[in-house]
Amino acid sequence: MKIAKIHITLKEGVLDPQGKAVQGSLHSLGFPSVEDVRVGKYIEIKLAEEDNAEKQVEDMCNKLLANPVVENYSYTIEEVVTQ
Amino acid sequence: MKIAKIHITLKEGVLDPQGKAVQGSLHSLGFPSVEDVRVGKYIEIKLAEEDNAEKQVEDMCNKLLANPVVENYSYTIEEVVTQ
Amino acid sequence: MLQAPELTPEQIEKDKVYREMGLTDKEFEMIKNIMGRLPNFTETGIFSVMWSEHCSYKTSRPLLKKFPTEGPQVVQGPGEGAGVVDIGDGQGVVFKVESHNHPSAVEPYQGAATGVGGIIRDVFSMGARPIASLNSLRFGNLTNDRVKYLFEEVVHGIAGYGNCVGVPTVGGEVQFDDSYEGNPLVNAMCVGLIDVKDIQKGIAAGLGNTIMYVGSKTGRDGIHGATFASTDLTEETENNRSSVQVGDPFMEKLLIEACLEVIQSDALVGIQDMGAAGLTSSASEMASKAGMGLEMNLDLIPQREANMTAYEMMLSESQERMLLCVKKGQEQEIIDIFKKYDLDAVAVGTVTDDKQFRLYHQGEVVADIPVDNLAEDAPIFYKDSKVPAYYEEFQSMPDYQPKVTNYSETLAKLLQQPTIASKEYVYDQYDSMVQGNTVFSPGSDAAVVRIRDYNKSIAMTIDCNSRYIYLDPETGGKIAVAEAARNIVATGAKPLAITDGLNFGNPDKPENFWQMEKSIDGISEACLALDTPVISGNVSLYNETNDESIYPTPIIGMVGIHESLDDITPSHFQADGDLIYIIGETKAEFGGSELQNVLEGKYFGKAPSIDLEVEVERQKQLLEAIQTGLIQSAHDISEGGMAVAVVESLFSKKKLGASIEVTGDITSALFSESQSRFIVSIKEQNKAAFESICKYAMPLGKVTNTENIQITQEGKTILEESVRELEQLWKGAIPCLLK
Amino acid sequence: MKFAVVVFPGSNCDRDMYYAAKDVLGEEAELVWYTEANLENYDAVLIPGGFSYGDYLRCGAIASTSDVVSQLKKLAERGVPILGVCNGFQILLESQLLPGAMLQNKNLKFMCHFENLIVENNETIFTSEYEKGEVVSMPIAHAEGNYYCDEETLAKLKANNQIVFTYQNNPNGSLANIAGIVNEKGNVLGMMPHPERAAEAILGSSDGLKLFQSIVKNWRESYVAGA
Ligand SMILES: Nc1ncnc2c1ncn2[C@@H]1O[C@H](COP(=O)(O)OP(=O)(O)O)[C@@H](O)[C@H]1O
Ligand SMILES: [Mg+2]
Repeated sequence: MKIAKIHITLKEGVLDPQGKAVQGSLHSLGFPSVEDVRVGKYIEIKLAEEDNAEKQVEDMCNKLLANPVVENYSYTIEEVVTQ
Repeated sequence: MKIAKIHITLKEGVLDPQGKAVQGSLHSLGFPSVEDVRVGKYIEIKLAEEDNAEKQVEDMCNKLLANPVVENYSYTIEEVVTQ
Repeated sequence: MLQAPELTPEQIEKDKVYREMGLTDKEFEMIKNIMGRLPNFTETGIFSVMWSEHCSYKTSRPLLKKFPTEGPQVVQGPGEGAGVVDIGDGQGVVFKVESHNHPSAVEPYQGAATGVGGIIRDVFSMGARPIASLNSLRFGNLTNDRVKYLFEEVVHGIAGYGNCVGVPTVGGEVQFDDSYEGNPLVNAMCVGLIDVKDIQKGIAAGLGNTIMYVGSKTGRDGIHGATFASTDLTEETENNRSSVQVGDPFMEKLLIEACLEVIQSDALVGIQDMGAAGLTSSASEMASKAGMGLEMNLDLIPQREANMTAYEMMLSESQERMLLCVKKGQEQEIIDIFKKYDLDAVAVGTVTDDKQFRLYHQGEVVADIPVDNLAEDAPIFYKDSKVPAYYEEFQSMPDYQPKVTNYSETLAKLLQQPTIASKEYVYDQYDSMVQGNTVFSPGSDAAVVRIRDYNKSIAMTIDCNSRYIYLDPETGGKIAVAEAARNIVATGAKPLAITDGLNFGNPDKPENFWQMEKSIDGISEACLALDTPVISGNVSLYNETNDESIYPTPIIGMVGIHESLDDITPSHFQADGDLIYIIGETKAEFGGSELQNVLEGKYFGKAPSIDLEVEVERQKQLLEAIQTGLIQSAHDISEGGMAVAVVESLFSKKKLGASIEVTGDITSALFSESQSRFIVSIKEQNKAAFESICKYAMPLGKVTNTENIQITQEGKTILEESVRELEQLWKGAIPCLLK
Repeated sequence: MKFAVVVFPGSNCDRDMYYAAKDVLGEEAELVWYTEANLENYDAVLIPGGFSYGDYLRCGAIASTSDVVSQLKKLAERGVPILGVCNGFQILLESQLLPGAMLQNKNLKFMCHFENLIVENNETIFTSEYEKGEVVSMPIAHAEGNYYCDEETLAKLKANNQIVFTYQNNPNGSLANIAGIVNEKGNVLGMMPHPERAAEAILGSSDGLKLFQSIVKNWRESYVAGA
């Protein structure tokens, strides 16, 4: 089995209202050193089949997981040793 | 400057309706090998001050970023070389 | 968490493990007698949840008997998923309230969300389309971060679930008081519309018929939630994180549509949602109600997690699940309907005629319990009741006389009290208009939703002034019902029936039990007087933190009907030159008032008095005047008194003002909370006709086009303020406290 | 005229849209389940609001991968009027039938209330019954209606007069106050405010009615009169 770990982040230049809000809250909670916050998604996908995992994950990101208008994605694929 | 990369994931056993919907959609898009999908958050925080970053990020996660009732968190902190 | 390895029956008895599950020694003895042997671990768990207060009402049942539950309008009284009242044309309105207090204290977003989901399931499992939601919320004062967090997340959770599931959230109430600081209240009410011929029952009838399971898979969510809801919140339960369930409103939306299609199939015998105590309560209640037994093979239950035990499956409170009884041989029809919505309907058991509740797991019988004893024979407790010392002290106090010197400043302060201030922060987050029938959204005295294709609409409200109930539970109970009815009548509707959400502290304390007893007496009396029987309800006890009880909070949800859309009456003044009247006389009544809170920081003394006969008469007269077409606007007078009610009538887009002339003691005239009063406005030409119907109406002033409120006595101005400025204070108060 | 209202799992303004077309407007309308849709037999397609697939992942994203979207693309090319409201707009964006994307409202909250809109372009088949610059009142009800696109796209939208409605008091942070846009061809309109909730005075406004009336009128003129 494999596990794909996918990071989806807002493109630079796209305003991140949630990141802004989190930054504001962190400041008022007493973390003045926070300079910027960006909130993205982290998706873990377990894949049964072993072949071609990279191509598949790439396709999934393009077809569904990320919106190319506002988001970038990156991923790693790890082998999972079944106990 | 430092950058904290924080992963927030649902605890095991906690229902992830979002992950389930994404999984269903990936199946109908022709990715039958997808066995499980879990959707979490990925937060990047830029920190100005250098000291004590670890303690600070740990505090941020506990106080705001993660909901300990249903979520786990993990993070790495990287040094950023300013160009 | 109680976890495997499972203990033997002997160990359970010897180590009194049943106590950890919430059973008393005496109850365990009863169970042994019923079974004729020692119950095993799974059976003990099943009894513990079915006999919890939440499912069995063992403490409150003797009191609930006092409620009037009958009337020609009642189609279905208490006993099913929700009650039903007749609204003519073969249609009924289905409604019920339910609490989710303890889950919301632990995880406010999911606690509130799943509360909304649960009550919606109660309504559509009756066969009704859910058409409106309301909620009643209580928090501590918005001064500490935890309370702010709870408030924000509860509202967010209600919005998150209700908006997605497509049921408009049309009304509700929020109040703040220190007594709720550690134990917020989250009560959700759902209203549905049904053709009376389609009403479904939660029964498993017909020997050999099939039991089917639909909806989300079962996980280890909220195991022992029902028991948890029946104990005090302590540090320990705070850490008992596994009691939190996560809601999936998308799944619920699919279930609504599929179930409403399924009820049209003659293959369906009975249907019930899996609420508190999940599979256990739904399956055993369905069998017991039908006078039958039931067998299930737990291996067939759709499971989300590996290696679940029978105990875990039976006690899981995973959300968005339904149990159906289907005619043998017609299962495929049901499967096909659910298939369209991507839902699996799975056969998991059969109806038997031996009145046993029998469960198989991995080839073995894991539970075998006489089902009637389980579902109906929970012990009843008659708790001790004692008049609290504070009550006697309050009753013996001289009447509280507030000293007000600056009327403008006092009015401004009152408008900024969180209990009075605009709740726009809350209801702007709710989709109040989906389904396209909302005539009055939140912000009105009662919400109004029209019934498509007919010249009628329904009004609904949820209300409870717990301070009055604290001061005097019987009077306060009457006021709660009367005030709900006033809200309904003010919109031009005739009150039909109520649902009640009884939120109290630990009933083992005789003073708490007395509060329950007396408030139920008051509610019952008012329901009789107003002809609004109780058709459903919910009980939530043990609302305490660190031994401190909440204020007694029996919430009243009421529904009424407009016999014509023309009767729908706004609460805001409508036009320059209209005459303003006050209906009902004002006395110097300040016990439990918002003014008392502003001046003294606490509540004490006597609650305002109420005469139910007078109340009924005034409501009837106002309704008649509305139905005759004489009323431009009507608004009931509640917290903050007349002055607050008048300015609230001005907070609209209409850009109007008012000039008001008061007589007698100014403080009373402006701020007293005397009961059974309304502010109405009429066109000048209707003066005589109006006065001849509304006998208790007295002229109060005029609507103006100045956007000012001016109050005078014998021509002398005692208060003059800009309506816009007051509105800003009123609107800004809660957002400001949250900053 | 015959309208299709496409229903996805989780759509929840489908009936509202259907009633607006059928009862208020008095035209033919049918609810069409997304897997059973053959949209060839309809004169216009309405994609209602709601939470298709629970709004999970991104609003409209999962719905935009369904087969019915390829039909929509063909109809769009053929010039059939397609109206997406709220979640319907989000689905059109995710399907790239319209340019841009939705971000969360700037206050991060769902908001539901009436807003004033300005009719920026009354020369579309959806807005011909309005005056240019007319201020109309319609409800919004969304958590992600903060319209975003890159500068180049915005310039194009402006140059082609594709911005149809703007907010008078921008409630959600939308770029250029955008509340609704059309495709280049002018036959696909996406908008966050709900005209179907503003089609009868008893619901607080009937300003949305003209939008539906425009569709019918233009359809009659081009097809019925022309035939
Ligand atoms: N306070 C009450 N007043 C009247 N009826 C009540 C009250 N509490 C519960 N009931 C009725 O008892 C029945 C069982 O309620 P409950 O156990 O809360 O339902 P559910 O099993 O659906 O959660 C319902 O018909 C409900 O209306
Ligand atoms: Mg129920």
